[in-house]
Amino acid sequence: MMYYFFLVISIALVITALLSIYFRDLLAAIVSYSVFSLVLTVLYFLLDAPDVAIAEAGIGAALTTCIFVIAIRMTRRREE
Amino acid sequence: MNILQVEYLHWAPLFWLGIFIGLAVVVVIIGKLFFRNDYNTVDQQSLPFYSGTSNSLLQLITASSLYWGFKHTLDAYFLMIKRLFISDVEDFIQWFIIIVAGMLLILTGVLW
Amino acid sequence: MIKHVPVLLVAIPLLAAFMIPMIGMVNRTARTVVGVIALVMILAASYYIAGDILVHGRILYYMVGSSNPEMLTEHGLTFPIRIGLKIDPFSLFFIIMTTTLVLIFYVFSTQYIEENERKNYFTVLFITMVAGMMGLLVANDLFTFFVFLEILSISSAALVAFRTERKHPPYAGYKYMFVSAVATSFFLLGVAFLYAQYGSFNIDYLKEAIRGTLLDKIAIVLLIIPLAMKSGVVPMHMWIPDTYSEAPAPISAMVKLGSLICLYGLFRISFSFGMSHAHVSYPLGVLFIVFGILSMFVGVTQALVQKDVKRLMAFHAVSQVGYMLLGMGVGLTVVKSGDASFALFGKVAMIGGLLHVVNNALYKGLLFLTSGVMVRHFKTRNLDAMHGLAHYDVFTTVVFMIAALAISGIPPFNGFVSKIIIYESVFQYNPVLTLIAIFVSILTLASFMKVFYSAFLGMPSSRRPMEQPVLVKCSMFVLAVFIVVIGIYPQGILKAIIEPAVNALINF
Amino acid sequence: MSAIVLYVTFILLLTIGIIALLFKRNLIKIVLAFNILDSGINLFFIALGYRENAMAPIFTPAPLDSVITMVLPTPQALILTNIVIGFATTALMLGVSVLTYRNNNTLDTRKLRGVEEYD
Amino acid sequence: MRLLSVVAIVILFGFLFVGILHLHPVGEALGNSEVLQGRPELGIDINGVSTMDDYFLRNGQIETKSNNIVASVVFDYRGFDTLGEATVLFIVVSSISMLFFTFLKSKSIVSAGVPPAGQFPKIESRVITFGSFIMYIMILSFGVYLVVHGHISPGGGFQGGSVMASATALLLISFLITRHMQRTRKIFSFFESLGLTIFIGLGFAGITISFLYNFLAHTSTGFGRIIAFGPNQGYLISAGILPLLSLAVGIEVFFGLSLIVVTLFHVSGVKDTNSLR
Repeated sequence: MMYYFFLVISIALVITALLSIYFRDLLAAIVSYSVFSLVLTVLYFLLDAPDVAIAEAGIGAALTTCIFVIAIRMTRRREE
Repeated sequence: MNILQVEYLHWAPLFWLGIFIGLAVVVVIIGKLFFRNDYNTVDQQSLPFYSGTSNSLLQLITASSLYWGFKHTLDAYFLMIKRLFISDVEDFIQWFIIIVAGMLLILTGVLW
Repeated sequence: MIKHVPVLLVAIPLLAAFMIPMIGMVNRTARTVVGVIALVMILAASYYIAGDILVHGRILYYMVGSSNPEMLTEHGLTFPIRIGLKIDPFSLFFIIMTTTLVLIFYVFSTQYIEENERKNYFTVLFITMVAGMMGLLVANDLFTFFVFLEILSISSAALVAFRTERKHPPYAGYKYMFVSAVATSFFLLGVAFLYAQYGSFNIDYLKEAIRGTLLDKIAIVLLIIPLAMKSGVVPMHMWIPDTYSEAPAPISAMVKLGSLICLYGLFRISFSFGMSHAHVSYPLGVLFIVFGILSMFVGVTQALVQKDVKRLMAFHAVSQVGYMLLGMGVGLTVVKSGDASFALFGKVAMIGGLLHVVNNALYKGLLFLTSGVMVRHFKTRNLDAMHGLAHYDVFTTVVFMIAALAISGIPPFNGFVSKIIIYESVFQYNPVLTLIAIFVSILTLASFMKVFYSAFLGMPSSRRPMEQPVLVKCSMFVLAVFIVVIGIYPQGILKAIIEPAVNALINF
Repeated sequence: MSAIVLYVTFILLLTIGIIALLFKRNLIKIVLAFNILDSGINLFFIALGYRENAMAPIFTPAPLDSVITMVLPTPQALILTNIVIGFATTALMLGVSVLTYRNNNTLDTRKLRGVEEYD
Repeated sequence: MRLLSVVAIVILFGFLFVGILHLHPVGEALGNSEVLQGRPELGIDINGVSTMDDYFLRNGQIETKSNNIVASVVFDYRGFDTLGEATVLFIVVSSISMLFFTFLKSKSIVSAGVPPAGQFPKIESRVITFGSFIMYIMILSFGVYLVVHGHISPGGGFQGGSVMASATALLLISFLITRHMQRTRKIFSFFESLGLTIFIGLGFAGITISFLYNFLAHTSTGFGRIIAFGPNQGYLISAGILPLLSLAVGIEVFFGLSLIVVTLFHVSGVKDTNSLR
């Protein structure tokens, strides 16, 4: 039962990671990374690590995205 | 085990220091005795002799032209170094990965 | 109180660093003084334990948070459960070197870096960098090692980018952080592989437990190569000139010291995990020798053609690491061979390598400090534009001469001692290696002739001479005195500190 | 047993991170790749400490059975540390790359290529 | 060169793949998987304990009097790592302040936190301001709950601090904070240093026995009160110095992370006078 959960979530992880590398629009890449972090949070929760899940949700999904967006705002949005 | 017992000489730094100081004293004494004190520091005597040119710009050999012969001889080597290490950010991780892979191959004995 | 020294070495700088922002708001002099007090305290602590460890052969263990911190395992267990700290003669050697040099560099920076509100942050980062170094040196736990490696890396990276108003330093800081992040990530991966098998992070415990399986070998590679990268071994050295040359002079010296401490981690991990089996230690030693020869040769040939004085010195930093790797590598190669070759020359090679560490830290630090003075005087790093410093600044000239002769291995100074020990012992292993080492030494002398010729000799420049502040002169003078004293009387440091250190490393 | 998919995911994330570090030239994208690589290592640690049909190492919501199993607590503690360290690294790298952009007006590593040391 | 590095990646990939086949399978972690109950109270039991984690699971509750074993590992058994990790955060805050020093001292504020025209629209309606303020309070109280109950339920200093700091981002959206930037930074910086000083002070408080020694857990009243072992509800006042350390770390992490975000956000709206461009 858990195996299928892990499989689905792993596929989602790899896809979001690939997408966040693939997008040349940095904002899209970062939104994709945010989704990646959220999926990782769910995975941590399924792996019985609620402490890590809360930290990943707070830091990985929210704050990292936030500072990335600020950094992009100060530089430029697209890769050249 | 005396690790500084070198095969041909004994490492006695104070002895060597004494010799150095003695030599320096001898040089100073010889200089005082035999060289002129009224060495002219105003005119061209103080400037380096540079193949007869009077162009003051050429009196200083710049640092980048100091070992030009060495550089010129080893041009192929330096160009290879320059091509191998481009000093980019991706260059660092590239060499890191290559060394890790090579070490894995060597240390785990896959190669032999 | 002596039993608490291992943790105090880390905790005192951290406490000072945490208080400095609050103090700095009130009074800037008080902030500088607090930094000096913290550094002097750890210096005193390190000398305080030196006698006990070196003379009586005692090894200090400390389990942080345990009810009996000197007891390795609690409640009759066979494995440690808390974070272990440990000071044995090998780490004590590095601790004494670090605490001494760090105080000198700090004193240099108090008058070298201009005084404004930004210097509060500079001081904080400097002190945390010291705390990171101390944590690395006392850690007996792989994850603690990782955490303090991060502390060292992050504070160094920020300090490398200190002059943000100039063009290149931010990118240099980025490069430093990139290299550190790669290194620490892979280091953590290696830790994970060891934890997965043995369920512990304690280096002593892992050393006993390690079995030499495939996973162990992968883990050893993943632990060693990041540290080699952090200490700038060819072919992973190109970040060194890029970062060292952009940092302010005391920070260049500090970052150099940090990379020597990564070299400490490299030696400790390779000697504790690699020595359990001869089929690991022999190829590891050979690889050390190969990396050492490569570092020496590539570093020095690249240094010879530089025009930028700080890049030239940074390439020499790469080249000098090669000597240490050569000495230690010869020792590691023969340590498990079972015949008399280790007693004959292997141990001497290791002694030479370790002596070269402290010598290199001394004269390299002095060279970086003098380069700071030169750059400040000429307002450029280009050697072509420099000439005639000797006309004004006799003190800097003499000090630079001492350092340059020491790094080239000219007899009355300390570089000669360690180099001749390495030559003599490596010659018995393989004469070709000694020939290469001597050749590299000659090239080193040639490149420093170039610096001396172009920066100090020649026409006096039209720029007004600048008198150096007294603390700047003092710190440079103390370093020069150390160089001369170790050169004239090396037996003292060899017998008192380095031989116990090598013995501890072998029997570790 | 078949949950080895977690280890495979770790390797894939690691490889994606390394490939992005190698082939991406934007400074901010490199930081992003680092985050992915770090997440992979975190996932590996958590997967190392996982036990099937166990529960989180917290006694408060535990059932009152005679025998209960729990997952390992140490990897979770370490990963808490590593997540914050990763955030710190990210913040510093982003700060430095913003300054690099201000000074050089580009984020492309090819255009930022350093000093030519030999000519 | 490029080809060689690709080959190297493939080799590394292969080695890691072979390596994970040698590892224990997922879900069967090392050690003895049972946490026994109903054992005699107040005794450290090392029967059948073969690894460090076994010891923590079996005896962590007895030794630290905390129901959350992760919290007891983070703050007690591996408290030194936690100190180092809090230091990392402190360093980064100092670094960001140092790197953007010229920005922060700059008087020429383009617009306090509001981006230049054309990049993002200026959103400053009452709904957003008020709504995000309400959300801020709710998230903040959730974070405080996480920090305070760190030794009983999932949570602790880092988790609660990061949750609270993510609420700060909401304040940035509503522009509530950027109007008082200098004051905000000073207050945040002070509290961050305070949290760290409390942490290391608690560490020094036990130095007669050892650094970071859990001295309160060995009394029998107050924070060291004897709790029922095994599954139980737990008490808020228990677990020795763990709640205090958790509180200190919570303060430090909240203000540190907030300071990073706030500083970067502030900097993005400031025109640097020292710019080379």
